[in-house]
Amino acid sequence: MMSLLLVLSLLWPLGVAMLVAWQVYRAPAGRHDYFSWWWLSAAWPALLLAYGGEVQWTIDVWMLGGEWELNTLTRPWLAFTALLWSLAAVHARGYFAAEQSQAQSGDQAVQRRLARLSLLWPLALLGNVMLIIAQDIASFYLGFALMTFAAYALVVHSGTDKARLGAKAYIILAIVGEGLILGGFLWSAGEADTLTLQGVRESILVAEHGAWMAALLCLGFGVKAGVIGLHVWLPLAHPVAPAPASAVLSGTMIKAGLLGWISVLPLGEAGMSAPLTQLGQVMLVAGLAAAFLAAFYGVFQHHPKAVLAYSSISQMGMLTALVAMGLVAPDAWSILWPGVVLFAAHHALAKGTLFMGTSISEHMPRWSLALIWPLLALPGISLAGAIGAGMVTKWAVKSPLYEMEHDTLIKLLSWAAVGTAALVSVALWRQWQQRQPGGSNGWQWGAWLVGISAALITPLWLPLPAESITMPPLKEWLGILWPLSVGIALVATGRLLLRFINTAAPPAGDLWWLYAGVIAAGLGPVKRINRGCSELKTACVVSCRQAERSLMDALTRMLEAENWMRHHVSGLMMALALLLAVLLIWEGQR
Amino acid sequence: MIAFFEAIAAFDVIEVLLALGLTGSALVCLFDRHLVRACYFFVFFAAAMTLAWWLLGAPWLAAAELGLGLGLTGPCFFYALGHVLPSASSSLERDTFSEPGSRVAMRVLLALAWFGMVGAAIRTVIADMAYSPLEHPLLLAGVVIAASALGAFALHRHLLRRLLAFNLLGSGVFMLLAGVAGTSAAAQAFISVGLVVAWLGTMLGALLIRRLLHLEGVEALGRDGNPKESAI
Amino acid sequence: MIWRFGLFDGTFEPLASTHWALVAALGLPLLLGMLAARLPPRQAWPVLLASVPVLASGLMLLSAYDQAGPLRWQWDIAGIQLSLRLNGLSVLMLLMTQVIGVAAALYTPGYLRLSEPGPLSRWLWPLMGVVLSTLSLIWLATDLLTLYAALELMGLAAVGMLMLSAKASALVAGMRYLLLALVGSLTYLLGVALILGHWGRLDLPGLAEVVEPGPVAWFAAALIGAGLALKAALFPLHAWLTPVHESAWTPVSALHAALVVKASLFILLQLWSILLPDAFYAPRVIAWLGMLAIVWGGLLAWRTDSLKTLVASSTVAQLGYLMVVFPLLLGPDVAPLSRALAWDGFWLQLIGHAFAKAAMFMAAGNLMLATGESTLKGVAGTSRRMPLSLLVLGVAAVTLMGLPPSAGFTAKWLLLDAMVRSQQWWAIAALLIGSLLTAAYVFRLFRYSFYESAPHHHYQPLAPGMDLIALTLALAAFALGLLAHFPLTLLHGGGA
Amino acid sequence: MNAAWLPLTTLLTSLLAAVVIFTLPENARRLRTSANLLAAVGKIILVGLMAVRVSAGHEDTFSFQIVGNVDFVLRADALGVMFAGLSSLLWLCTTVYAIGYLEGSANRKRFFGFFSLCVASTLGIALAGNLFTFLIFYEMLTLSTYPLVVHAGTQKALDAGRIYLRYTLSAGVVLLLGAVLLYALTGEHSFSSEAGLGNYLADHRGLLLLIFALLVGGLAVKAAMVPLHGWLPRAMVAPAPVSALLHAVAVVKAGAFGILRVIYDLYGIELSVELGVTTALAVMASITIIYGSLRALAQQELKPRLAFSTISQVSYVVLGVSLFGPFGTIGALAHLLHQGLMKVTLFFCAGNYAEELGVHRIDEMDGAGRRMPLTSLAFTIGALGMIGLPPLAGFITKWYLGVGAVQAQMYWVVAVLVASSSLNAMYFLPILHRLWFRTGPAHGQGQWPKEQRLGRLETHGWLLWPMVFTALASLGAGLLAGLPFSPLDWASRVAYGEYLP
Repeated sequence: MMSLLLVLSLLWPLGVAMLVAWQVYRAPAGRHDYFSWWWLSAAWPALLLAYGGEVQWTIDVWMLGGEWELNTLTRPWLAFTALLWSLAAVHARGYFAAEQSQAQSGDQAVQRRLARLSLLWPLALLGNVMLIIAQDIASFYLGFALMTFAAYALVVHSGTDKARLGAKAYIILAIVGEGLILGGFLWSAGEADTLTLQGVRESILVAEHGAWMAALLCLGFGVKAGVIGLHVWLPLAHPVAPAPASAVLSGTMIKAGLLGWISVLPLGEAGMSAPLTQLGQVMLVAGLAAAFLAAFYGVFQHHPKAVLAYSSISQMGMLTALVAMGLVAPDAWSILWPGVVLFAAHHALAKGTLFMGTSISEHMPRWSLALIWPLLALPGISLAGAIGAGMVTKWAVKSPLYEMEHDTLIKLLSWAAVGTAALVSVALWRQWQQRQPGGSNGWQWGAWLVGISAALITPLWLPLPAESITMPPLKEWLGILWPLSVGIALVATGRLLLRFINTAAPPAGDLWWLYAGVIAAGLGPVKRINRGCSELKTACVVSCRQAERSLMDALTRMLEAENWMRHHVSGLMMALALLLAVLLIWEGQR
Repeated sequence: MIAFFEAIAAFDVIEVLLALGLTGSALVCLFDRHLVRACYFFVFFAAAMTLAWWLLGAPWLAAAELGLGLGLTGPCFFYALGHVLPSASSSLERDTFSEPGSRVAMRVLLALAWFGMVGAAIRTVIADMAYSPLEHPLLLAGVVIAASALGAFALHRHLLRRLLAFNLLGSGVFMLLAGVAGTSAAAQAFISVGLVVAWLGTMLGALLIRRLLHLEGVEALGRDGNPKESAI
Repeated sequence: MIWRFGLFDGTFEPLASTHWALVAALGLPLLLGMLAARLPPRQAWPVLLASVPVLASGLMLLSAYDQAGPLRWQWDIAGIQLSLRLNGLSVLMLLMTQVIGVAAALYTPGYLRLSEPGPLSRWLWPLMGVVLSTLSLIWLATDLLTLYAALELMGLAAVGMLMLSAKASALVAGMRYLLLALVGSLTYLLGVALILGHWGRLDLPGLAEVVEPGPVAWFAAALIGAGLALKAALFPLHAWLTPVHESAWTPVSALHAALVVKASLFILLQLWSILLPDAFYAPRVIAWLGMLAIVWGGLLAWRTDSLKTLVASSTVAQLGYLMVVFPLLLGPDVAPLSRALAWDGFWLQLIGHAFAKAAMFMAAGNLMLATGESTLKGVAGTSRRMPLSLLVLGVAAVTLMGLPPSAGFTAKWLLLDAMVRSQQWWAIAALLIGSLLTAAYVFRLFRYSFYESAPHHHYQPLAPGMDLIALTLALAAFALGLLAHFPLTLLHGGGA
Repeated sequence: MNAAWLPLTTLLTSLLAAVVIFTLPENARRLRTSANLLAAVGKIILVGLMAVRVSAGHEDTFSFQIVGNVDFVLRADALGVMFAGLSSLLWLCTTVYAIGYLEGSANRKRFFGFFSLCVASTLGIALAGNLFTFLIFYEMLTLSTYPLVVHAGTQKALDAGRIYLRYTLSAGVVLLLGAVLLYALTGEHSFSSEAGLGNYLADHRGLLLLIFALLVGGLAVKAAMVPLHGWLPRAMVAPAPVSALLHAVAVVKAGAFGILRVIYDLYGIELSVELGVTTALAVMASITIIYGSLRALAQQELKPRLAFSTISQVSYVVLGVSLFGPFGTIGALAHLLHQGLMKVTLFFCAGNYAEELGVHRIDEMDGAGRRMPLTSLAFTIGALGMIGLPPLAGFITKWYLGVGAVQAQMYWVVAVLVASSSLNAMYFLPILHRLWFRTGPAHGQGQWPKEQRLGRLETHGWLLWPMVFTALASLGAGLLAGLPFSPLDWASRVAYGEYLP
């Protein structure tokens, strides 16, 4: 029964995709509903599965031998992923209502865009679900790649130049990531001759170059997870993507990278080798750096989605740090991981809702601002850890660290929370600046509201192991609450200070421009060399042609000798006879 | 040249004269540009050959030579010249083709070398031959004729003269054959076959010469390979 | 080496039927030729009918050999010993001669009908008969006199055949060929004279016993070698060959290039193996000339514009392959294994080339007949309109190139194997370069034939079967490659 | 028991087909088609039969003596049957495709005749039981491909044919020399002999190396390894089915297969490793892989880009061969089949674009996905497979190659694989982007170069279905690689037979 549901949760999105394709190919483009109920339901079986309980299934004919299972770790993961996907889908129905009507009025370009989106959306979902339930490398890699490449359509949807740029950055980095992941998998799996993620973990743990394999994989997944340095696609892709797309992108897809780490790194294993620990420390530093720098850079952004993207980077930085703890302090992991999962889930929902919120603020329903803005702010505040699930999350990660006396890290995380608060407030303020009334849609805000509530009560519905999550005791509240106020205060003061100096926003996607410049500079010589080679080749060809021609002429002249021979046959015969005679005599005399 | 000295010692007048006559007529016939005279000398040469065979005690060969050489081959030449049953095309008088000196020199050298080789060969054979019914001057003449005929054959371009040269070469070879192998049945068989072949060849050649004269004119006889081939 | 030619007394007496078969094999072609001269056949079927007994005689001889091993005939006429022998080699050659001869004869009526040949055409038949008979005689004869007579007759008849087209160029070339052939045979005769004078006997087996190396043998070998090399168109003396084929009739060229030239080579090898049992340099000289021949012939064929010249020049090159083998066959201290391989390779190459070359001449003749063109450019675009002739050409060419699966390939394989074993790297290089050159000129021809943008001239339809005959020959050459085992066993049966 | 007739009949099916086609008149289209299909299907059945018998442990052998120490041997062993299966399967597809492709064009008789010959020789190569037999069919392949390459009869085509011959015939000569040397050294040496040449190692090391160099050098030309690849891109002028067959199955694979035979069945893998030739081979293959990808990146036309990608992909096989260990071998063998399927799909698609829309250049392909969805889908599958993304066939082989490399301690090979994958992505993804995400004539912007509506569907059915089939096959080969008798399964069977005898 459960395994049937498992298969269904995979086949359903596929079926939906095929259905869409069939409609697009067959039905008259004029009147069909791109976001039908079928489409909305793509993620529901997965959601059902997540609450169905744990399940394991092995299929031998599947690629290199498939092994799918839903365990304590992946169940909550699947739960929040599926939930966010369904919410985003519903939201999308509202969000694209306008385009839908345009399409039905026969606008070809829009039809194309919608068809593309509605076709690839379920596929991306499929990939996401598969990589969560996959326990064998092939399926995991398949899911990851499928999600990555299908999401391209989500990013590039609007088709504007900025969208193209964002999509370009996205796909390039994605390819780099895929390459790194493939290399890492091949290496680690080759060493241990295994086909499962479990085997990879063990092989990394024991292999002599384990740290390097781990590093490869970390970087590969880090592209998705927005590790500092590889994060540049987020701020470029998010602002241009449609709100629901951004919601899933930064809600679930970047979490896929995180899941990748968790499932390939030997977190919390005993007998961690020194290089691995060092790798953990490096990750830790990188994560914290991301957390702070992203916050600092993000507050200066103008586009609210860019700001939110940076906040995602900073949040993922914190998660990176937490995962790194699994390498640095293995024994902490067993109690730390529920916190991490909760963090991920809560961030997914909250961030998703925030992104949906951007679309709300652009098409405000006819409610009083006093109602809308607090609603918009709620997930942000929760993200900063002030209320609801946020507090629980903070506590869930802090308490294990307390027990292990990692006070510095706790402090740093709190300060990072300040950054979060600042980012959220900036985002809200930018939304306020760019708010537009009208054009709202029931599906749109419906999904949004559900999202908000879901985000706020995340711990209640997330199927985590029992007693792994507790409410923070009252004395801790202060330690959890202060970053929010500090953050807001910081933003306010900064705003006051900078009011008179008109600052141009630094470009979104900070390092991207650096990379682009470097690569362009690098390509110059390559192009020159290339041109030189081609010129050289043509020169060679020409000279060879000439040589051949002259050779042929020489040959023809030489062949004139044939006539000479013809005139001297008898003489030659006499000569031959003489030659033979002389040779024979001479040989005979010797 | 021991063979030669022995010949002097033996001093058989008739045979020496015969040998000289044969050689002389052969040389004239080979190197005279005046074709008609050359042909006459060929007839004389054939007659001398007949005599020679007779003297060598090979009457059968003598008869063959008389019939084939004198009776049939000679007329072939005159037919080629266009004297007997003259046809539309003109009759031949002189060979007007001139070979470059280098070619001449080379041919002379080759002929001399050839002469030396054949002479040496014959000597090696004779040296251990117990008894030869033939005195050596004729043998010597044979060597000379063979060598010079081959040289002439290689030298000339006029087809008729090459044909003549071939015939003389044949006779020279037959003489050598008879000289080394005696007039055994085998030798006679060889020679008569050779005579028949020579006659057939000559007849064919003469026909061809007339035909070529008819088709292309005299220069065809000197042309060795048609211009088209020089493209190859 | 001598036993390979079967120059020894046979164990059994030939049966009466074998006698008749012999007579038929030697005489029938001549008779049929005469008959055909009286009433020339217009169709192919009478020729087919007439050729049945000929082939039958050949097969009978084959079976006789199979049962009784090598056979000998001897006659003593007026103190002259004439003798024939029948061993595997000669049977093989005989069969080859008959098959190719029959093919040529079958091809002739159609050819004559399509190309208005003029009055001389009826002479073709008797001459062909003479050539075939004398060839059969040459393969069988084992005394110098018979060899000489047969060689002479064959030469004269061949000249006659080649000149039948009666164009001026044909006459010039033929005249040259005539004179050179006659002179060559006289040189040969001179050598024979030395042998006769020194050892006083003509039968090869006898000679094989008495001959000991010495000046006489050397001079004789030199003279005979030079004379026969001229007749066999070996490299420096080959130049008369191409113009002769240039303007001859197709079946004639086929016969000549396939068989007549080979006869002189056969005699040359046979006599040298008696006279020079272990000379080092003379065979080497031939081999070096052979390498030159391969390259030279290849270049000639590559650069030429005329179809027939291409085919003829390739004959020169292919003869080069045979010349290169001489050191392995005659040279001293060659390992028996590599000598055996070389022996097989030599004859396989010879036979394969004979078939292929005949087929190629016929195919080329068909193309020229149909297009009315004699140049390579003339056949441009034929691939579409007469694919079959082209296919024949291709199959034959595969044999010449020595690409598998063809007699040429197997032969080349054997030769290469022998050469590797006896470390003759130069010869190997020559062989490989030769096959590349062959490919070069063959595909030059095909390249033209594949032109699609070729001018469309009206094509004369061919007589039925003209292509099929050629195809049969080509396929025979092909099959010899894979089924080489049978002929080679015949060769080994030489009495070892 | 030994069913000697089986390999022989399998070989004869297509030979007979060739003969029949040559004898049929040019305009007997129906008969020719039915003969073609009949032969193709029959061959598939026979090959299937062989596969069954091989897996049952029989090795059907047909042989007779040619000359002294040389035999003609056809043997149906696992490796051979694998290649035979590939060629016969793709022959069917390609034949069907070609029938549609050459609809109404000239010289179809010639084309199909030589086409069948070409496949016959490929099959012969597959079943050849010793080097001599292999050589026979190898050269036959060269000859029978030439008319196909120059089929168009244009100046360009003829020049391409000349280049092709220059390369292949010279290679053939080199190969012949090597073979003769080997025979002179060892005498008759069948592929099936377990011994290998190990016992000659002691006193003929140099000679063995020389022979290896000659053999592999000769084969590498057909396998289009750099720097002997020059003929392949030029041969692109041939009609699409030909280039499909040339590049996917017949010619290049014949070369790669030959190298397989030489290393596994002639020298034996241990000896090769001991001679140290495998490392050299691996380096050459890696260079080829990278170089081919780079050149492909620079191409502006579709078919040349595919050609260069072939150059790089075929060397995967060689690379896998040169990795000591079962995984590398499995990767190589599986890639032999997978690459065939994927590449043939890609070429079919290219042909369809050219036929239906007249599209030859890559920048003309904008938005073709809307006009020809199935073709573009197939193209996408093929391209992603080439990149090596799961669940396509390419991923499987890449995986095995990588693992094999790691287990052979050649870590740099993994780097090569990753690099080439990303390069593949770099030259295939833009095409896919153009197909699906750009707007083009299909959206009313501009015109197709030469559009013709060949069929009720997006194009002629004969052109469509083979492509769909191969695309599905290359999807299935990866997705269900675990099935028995899947390429992977068969490859592992061969490989384990090789390593654990």
